[in-house]
Formats: sequence, C-alpha cells, structure tokens
Amino acid sequence: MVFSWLHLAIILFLVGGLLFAGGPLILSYLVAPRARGGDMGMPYECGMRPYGGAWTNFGINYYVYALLFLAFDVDVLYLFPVASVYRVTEGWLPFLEMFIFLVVLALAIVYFWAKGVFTWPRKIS
Amino acid sequence: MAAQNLVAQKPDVIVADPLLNIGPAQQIMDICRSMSLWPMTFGLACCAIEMMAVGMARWDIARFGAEVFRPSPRQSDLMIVAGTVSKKMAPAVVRLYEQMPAPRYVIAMGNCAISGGPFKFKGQYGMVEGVDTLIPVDVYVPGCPPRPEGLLEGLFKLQEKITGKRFWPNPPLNGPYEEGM
Amino acid sequence: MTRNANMEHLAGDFYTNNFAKTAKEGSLILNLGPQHPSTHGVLRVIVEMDGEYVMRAEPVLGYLHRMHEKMAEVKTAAQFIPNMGRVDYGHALAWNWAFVGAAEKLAGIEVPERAEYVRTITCECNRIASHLLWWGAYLLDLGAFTPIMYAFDDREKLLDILQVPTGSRLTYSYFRIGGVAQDLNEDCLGRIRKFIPWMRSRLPMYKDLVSDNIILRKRIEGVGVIEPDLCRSFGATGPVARGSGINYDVRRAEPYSIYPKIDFEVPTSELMDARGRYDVRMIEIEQSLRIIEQCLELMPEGDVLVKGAPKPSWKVPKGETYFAVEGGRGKIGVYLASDGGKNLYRTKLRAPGYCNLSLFAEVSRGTILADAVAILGSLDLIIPEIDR
Amino acid sequence: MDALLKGLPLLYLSACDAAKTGKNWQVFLPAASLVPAAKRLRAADYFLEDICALDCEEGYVVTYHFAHFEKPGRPSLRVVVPHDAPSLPSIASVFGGAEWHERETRDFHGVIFEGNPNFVPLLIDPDMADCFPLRKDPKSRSKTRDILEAGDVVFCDPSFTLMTPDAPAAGQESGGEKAATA
Repeated sequence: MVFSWLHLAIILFLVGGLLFAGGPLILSYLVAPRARGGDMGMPYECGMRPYGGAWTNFGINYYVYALLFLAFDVDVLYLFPVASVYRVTEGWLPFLEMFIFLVVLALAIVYFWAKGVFTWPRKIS
Repeated sequence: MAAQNLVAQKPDVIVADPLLNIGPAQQIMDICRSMSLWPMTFGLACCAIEMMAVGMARWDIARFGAEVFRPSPRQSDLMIVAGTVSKKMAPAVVRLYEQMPAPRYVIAMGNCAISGGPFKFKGQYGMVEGVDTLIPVDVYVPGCPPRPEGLLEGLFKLQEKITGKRFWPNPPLNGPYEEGM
Repeated sequence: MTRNANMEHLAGDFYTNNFAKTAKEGSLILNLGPQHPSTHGVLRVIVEMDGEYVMRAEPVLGYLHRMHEKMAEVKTAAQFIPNMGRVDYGHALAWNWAFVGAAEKLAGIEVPERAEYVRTITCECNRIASHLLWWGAYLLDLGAFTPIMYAFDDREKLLDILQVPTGSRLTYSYFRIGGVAQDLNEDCLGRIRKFIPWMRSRLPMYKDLVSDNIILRKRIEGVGVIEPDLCRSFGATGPVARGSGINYDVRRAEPYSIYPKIDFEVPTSELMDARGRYDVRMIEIEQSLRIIEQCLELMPEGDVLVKGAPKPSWKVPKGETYFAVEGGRGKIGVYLASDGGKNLYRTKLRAPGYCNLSLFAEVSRGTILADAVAILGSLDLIIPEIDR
Repeated sequence: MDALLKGLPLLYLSACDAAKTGKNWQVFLPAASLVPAAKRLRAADYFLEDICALDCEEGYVVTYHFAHFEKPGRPSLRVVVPHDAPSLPSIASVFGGAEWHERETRDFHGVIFEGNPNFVPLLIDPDMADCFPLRKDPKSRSKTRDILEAGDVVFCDPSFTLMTPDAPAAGQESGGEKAATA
C-alpha cells in the first residue's frame, strides 16, 4: 500500500481529534481536587433521598415517536446518494421523484396526527 | 469559624488534593475558577428575590462571571444559601452540599443564614441558627435582606479568598470613586 | 422490576413512604423537591408518574416554617410588625396593613385621612411590584428568559420609589398602629407621578412581547381548569378565584380604609384556566395604576400618625378580632386574640397562598408534568407565606 | 344564621359586633354537630377561611371561620375540646381545604381530627412531630370569657357556662347593632 502524505494527514487529524476530546478530560482528572463521601454517590433529586429506582416501564406512545424517527432517519439515508449526484442531473424529473418519495413518508406523520399521537390529553383515570 | 460544622464531623466526606499539584498551575486554575463561579439556585426566602435581582440587568452579576445560575448541584461550584434554613430543610442542605463536586464554596447570604437572624427568639423550635453549624461557610453577607451591592461585594470577597487578590475597584468610601486601592 | 428498596440511597424518606403506601405498583415516585427552579423557594411536591403523566401529587410543606405565630406570643404588638414584612415578601405592605388594621380595629383607633391615602398608594405600588415579580418568575418557569429582565427593570423603579419612605426594598415594616412611619415627600410623589405613564407605556409592549405570544398561549390555555365550586371547597381567593369567574375582592366585599371612595373594577375572567389567572393579574396592574392616580389627586394634607399613637410598649386591649385585606395573592386575614397582657395571646395568619396551593393536588391530577409546573406557577406562590 | 342551623343541637348562638370583632355570628357547637353544620354551610356556598385553635383554661377553643363570595359577613363555628383528650371529627370530607388546616392545628396544638384523609405532620418535621409549640403552659392560660366577646345572645344552652360572665362586674354586654345577616 503506497504511503502518501494524505494518509499521514488523516492519521494526524485522528490524533488531533482524540487529543482535543480526551485532553481536557485527562487534564481535569489530574489537576482538579476530588470530593468523595457523604451523599455524593446518591442520585440528585432536589435535595431529597429518591424513592425506588427509575427502572419502570414506559408509556406506549413513546414507541410511536421512535417509529417516526426511524422512518425519517432511513429516509435521509436514501437522500445522501441523491444529493451527491443531484448537481449533474438536469430537468425536473429527479426533483419530482424525490418529492414523491418524501410525500409518501410524510403520509406517516399525517396518519399519526390523525390518530392523535401528538396531543397529550388529560388522563383522569 | 463556627464550632465544628456537621459536614466536618463526617469522616468520610473529604476533598482529596489533585494528583498533579504544581503551584503556578494551581494559581492560574484558581484565577479561572474565581472568574467563572457558577452559583446554584438555592433561594430559600426573601434573600432569594435579592439574589434574583443581582442576576438581572441593573446589578448584573454577569460582569463578574457568576451569571449562570445552575439548578443542579452537580454543575455548580458556589452555593449561595439565601434565606432561613429550617430544621426540616437541614438534611437537604447538607446533602446538596455533599453532592457538589470540588472545589465548592458557600456564601451565607442574609442574617438568617448567618445566625438565625430575626427568627432567633427564646423557645424557637424549628430553625437552624446559622448555616455554618451544618456546612463550612466561606463568605458571610450580612443584611436582611442584604442589598444586591452587598451580595456583589460578598462575591468579590470570595474571589479574593480564592485567588488572594481583589480584581475590582473598592467601593467609594466617601465621595466619588477613588483610583485603585 | 422489583424495586431495590434495600439500597440505602433509594429508600426515600417519611413523606415518600407515606405517599407510596397508596401508590400503584410500578409507577415512578418523584420529588419535585425543595430545591427546584420552578417551586420559587422550598415547596416540595411528591408526584406519582405514569410516563409523562402526573397521576397523583401531594405538596409537602414546612421546609420554610419560620414560627411567626409562636413569635407573636413572645413579642409585643409593635415588635411583631417586622415579622409582617417577612411573611410574604412579595406584597409585604398588605400584610403590614392586615396586622396593623386588626390591632386598630380591636383598639378602636382612627387613622388620619392622609395616612389612609399614603397606605393605599404604597400598598398598590407594592401590589404592582408583586405582580411583576410573579409575571417574570412565571415566564421563567415556562422557559422564557427575557420577560423577567423587563419585569425586574420596572420593578427596580418601583423599589426605588418605595425605598424612600419605607427604608427597605423588600421586607417593609412601614405601617404603624395608628398610621404610617413616614410621610411621602414631594420627591417621592413626583417619582410616582412619573412612574404611572412609564408603566402604562410598557403594558402594551408586554402584551405584544408575551401575552399574545403563541408559545405562551399554547402552554397556558386550557391548562389547570379550576371550577368555581373547587375554589369554594378549598377556600381559594384572589386572582385564582377571580380567574374562575368569582367576582370576590376583599376591597369590595369587606370594604376597609378609603377603597369605597376609589373607583376601580375587579377584573374577572370566565376562562377558569391558567390563561384566565394570567389575564386577571395583568388587568389588575392597570387597575392599581388607576387607584394610585385617583389617590394622588384626592390626598389631603395633614399628619400621617394619629395623635398619641400607641408606643411600642402599648398593650393590645382585651378581646379578639379578625381583619382581612386584599393581598397580591388573595384574602389575607389576621386573627388577633388578646387578654390584655403585654404580648398578644394568639395570632392566626390566614395566608391566601396556603388555600390556593391546597387545590393543586386536585387540579394537577392526570396532567403532564410540564402542565403541572405551569399550574404551579399560575397559582403565584410565595413559600414563606404558605409555611408561616 | 339561626335559620341555617335550625334543628341542630347548639350550645350557644350570638350575633357579634362586626366593627370590633370582625365576626357576624358566633356559634358554640358540641363536637357531634360539627359535620352537619359544615355540610349546611357548604350547601349555602360558604367557604372555609381557616381553622384556628385558642388555648384557654377550659380547653382548646377550635374556631372555624367561614366567609361567602357574594354575601358579606363572617360566621364562626366554635368547639371546645378538653386539654387531655383533644379530638374532633374532621370536616375534610365536606371542605377539601380543611385537610391542611386540620393538619396544621394538629402540628401546633395537638388536636386530633378523626377522618382526616392524610393525617401526618404538615409544617413540623416528622421527627419532632409532638412538640406542639403553640400550647401554653397551664399557668399562663386565661379564661375564654376574658378574650371572647359575649355579643348579644340569641340562644344559650343552660348547660353552657363558658361565656356567662361569673361576676356582674364582667357582665359588659357589648350592645352592638344586631347584624342579623344570615
């Protein structure tokens, strides 16, 4: 594998990034005084001792938000290759295709909206 | 300094010295710390309103670096005890102090936090007379409530305690502002 | 998931254990605790959460209990006035008025005409400062940082005005039994006259900047609906009751001092939610300005302390009385009972915030946590007044 | 007011001089008829202002102040409970706000209210829940008739001797116009 200056630049860039991120962490670990003991380990809850762990089951409507995020995350995935070649295409056809692709995805939001996922009504159980 | 405060009596609450303890580096560190003290919003009573007034446009504590009022003790290094500490609130004050990372400083603002103030009377059953019986206090700001200028002066005193030098001009004792003191 | 209660760190304390006895299994119990940005002091609310929803809430008080009623038993009537400045530092002059008015009512002392006007002017200025403090802090709760800057800018002007006669910025002990401590000099009256047009020019800007802001309207409209019957059951008064359409203002219901001579309206709103309470308080600022204007014209000359006003060692005569005043947060009542001794036999302070907060558990059931915080802010709570 | 409480066993009913005492009606009740009286006041749209206990020689005089949004006037219900067994039925089922007032009276005076939904200390720290700060020591308590106004009596139960002035000297019936606002 032919070694070229580009590879060196990439390695340097990588090391620089690591140093830039890790440097302050290591520095502060070395230089800062450390407080220990008492209720330092206790989870902070407005000055009170919390009751029970936070490991409880979640509401179902959060799952719907996750689905929506996933749909649009994958959507962006498909847009990357389009974006890279979009400059060299001409005419309205590519734009129209992309528009149809996005509209189909937007239907998901319309559906959830109609089902009332975005409204948080008062639950008087 | 008051009699041994509660936190000092707890053997396991210690502030360990840093691994790398080089004098000049620590001095630079101290200047940076004193110029960016992040107070914790710990307003208890009337002094809390004066603490808010200090954060607002007219007295503008932002000029001295202490503008960011953090709600959580994890991200703050200055606890301004502004108001009366009742016996029901005492364990919470101690717990919040212990949950603050080092280096941590405490300003006891107002007569209630210093010595119980106007609520100290014979047969008083529900109040801790002075926060320094609970946690070590660095600067006392007297007043009931102290004027915002008083709290700013307290902050300068704390910065002087951290770095050993006062950066801001002294308040004009009599007459107009006098050059450097 | 079994709750590892044996871990000492997660064991909760007396109130959470008592609260958890009737909690549903698997629900999360949180402390909206004493040290919390939105509780304006040290109010603790234990909430039982089901995901984002607050299933049940229980306010826990007493973290700022300052024993005012016990102090009243060891102090003479005159020594107790500074306490009145510290019960509710938002509207301290109303509490001064309640206590001093109760003592005058019991002893049958007549206050000179000018003192009545000085009291009304300073009390209404203090009410505007209290509403501005509430407005800034409420917007801060809802996440907007700019309005509190404007609110405190105006409030500082008011505090400079009130600082001249009273001598302090926040915790006033300015009223005396039989009048007030000091007269309003020309400079102070001039500043008040200059303040009124300034405040009137600011209110439209507040309306555009904040009141009609779509984010604020979305956050407080339809949130925290309080029916009039709920107000009656919990004894809520002041802007909380007026926001639910109850036309009740102590200045009109139990007229005291010169309020019958002053022409002002009592704003009510039929919205019954946080928006209604917000509108009522904003209109009240304008009404207070109108009251101050009329008082400035009608104010006669004369001294501000009745001849032979009681000395500090004055003993309250035998008997009991109850005197109510309209404070910034509602009906402030002071019950005095005295057996003619050096100190007062019993003093009961009726705090409006105490009753307004007691309906929070009812109103916040089933709302999401963000709305619960919006409801808490709309009740305009000052904690030392609740804990006394 | 007497129309409102008709049929309930009362101990003492009098109209007071509102200009001096701030109250229009003063009703002494036996503990049993407290809840029915509260229900009638609730039906008549009164709201509970506060509950205040007065530590006198004869016992704790627990005073319930009521007020009305439309009608002026302030009726007050009073119940005398002995020092040794201070217990009362709770009216938290009738007035939701009474729960806190009762818990506060328990914190300060130690009066027990049966039926209060959540009867734990409210203002005082649970560890020192039984310090009852506002209780006076026996010798500094004074008689109820030194403090309370007799007012012009509408009805007085023969067995009720609390308010009857023992010596003629103390019999200063304060005239006061009859503020008969029900």
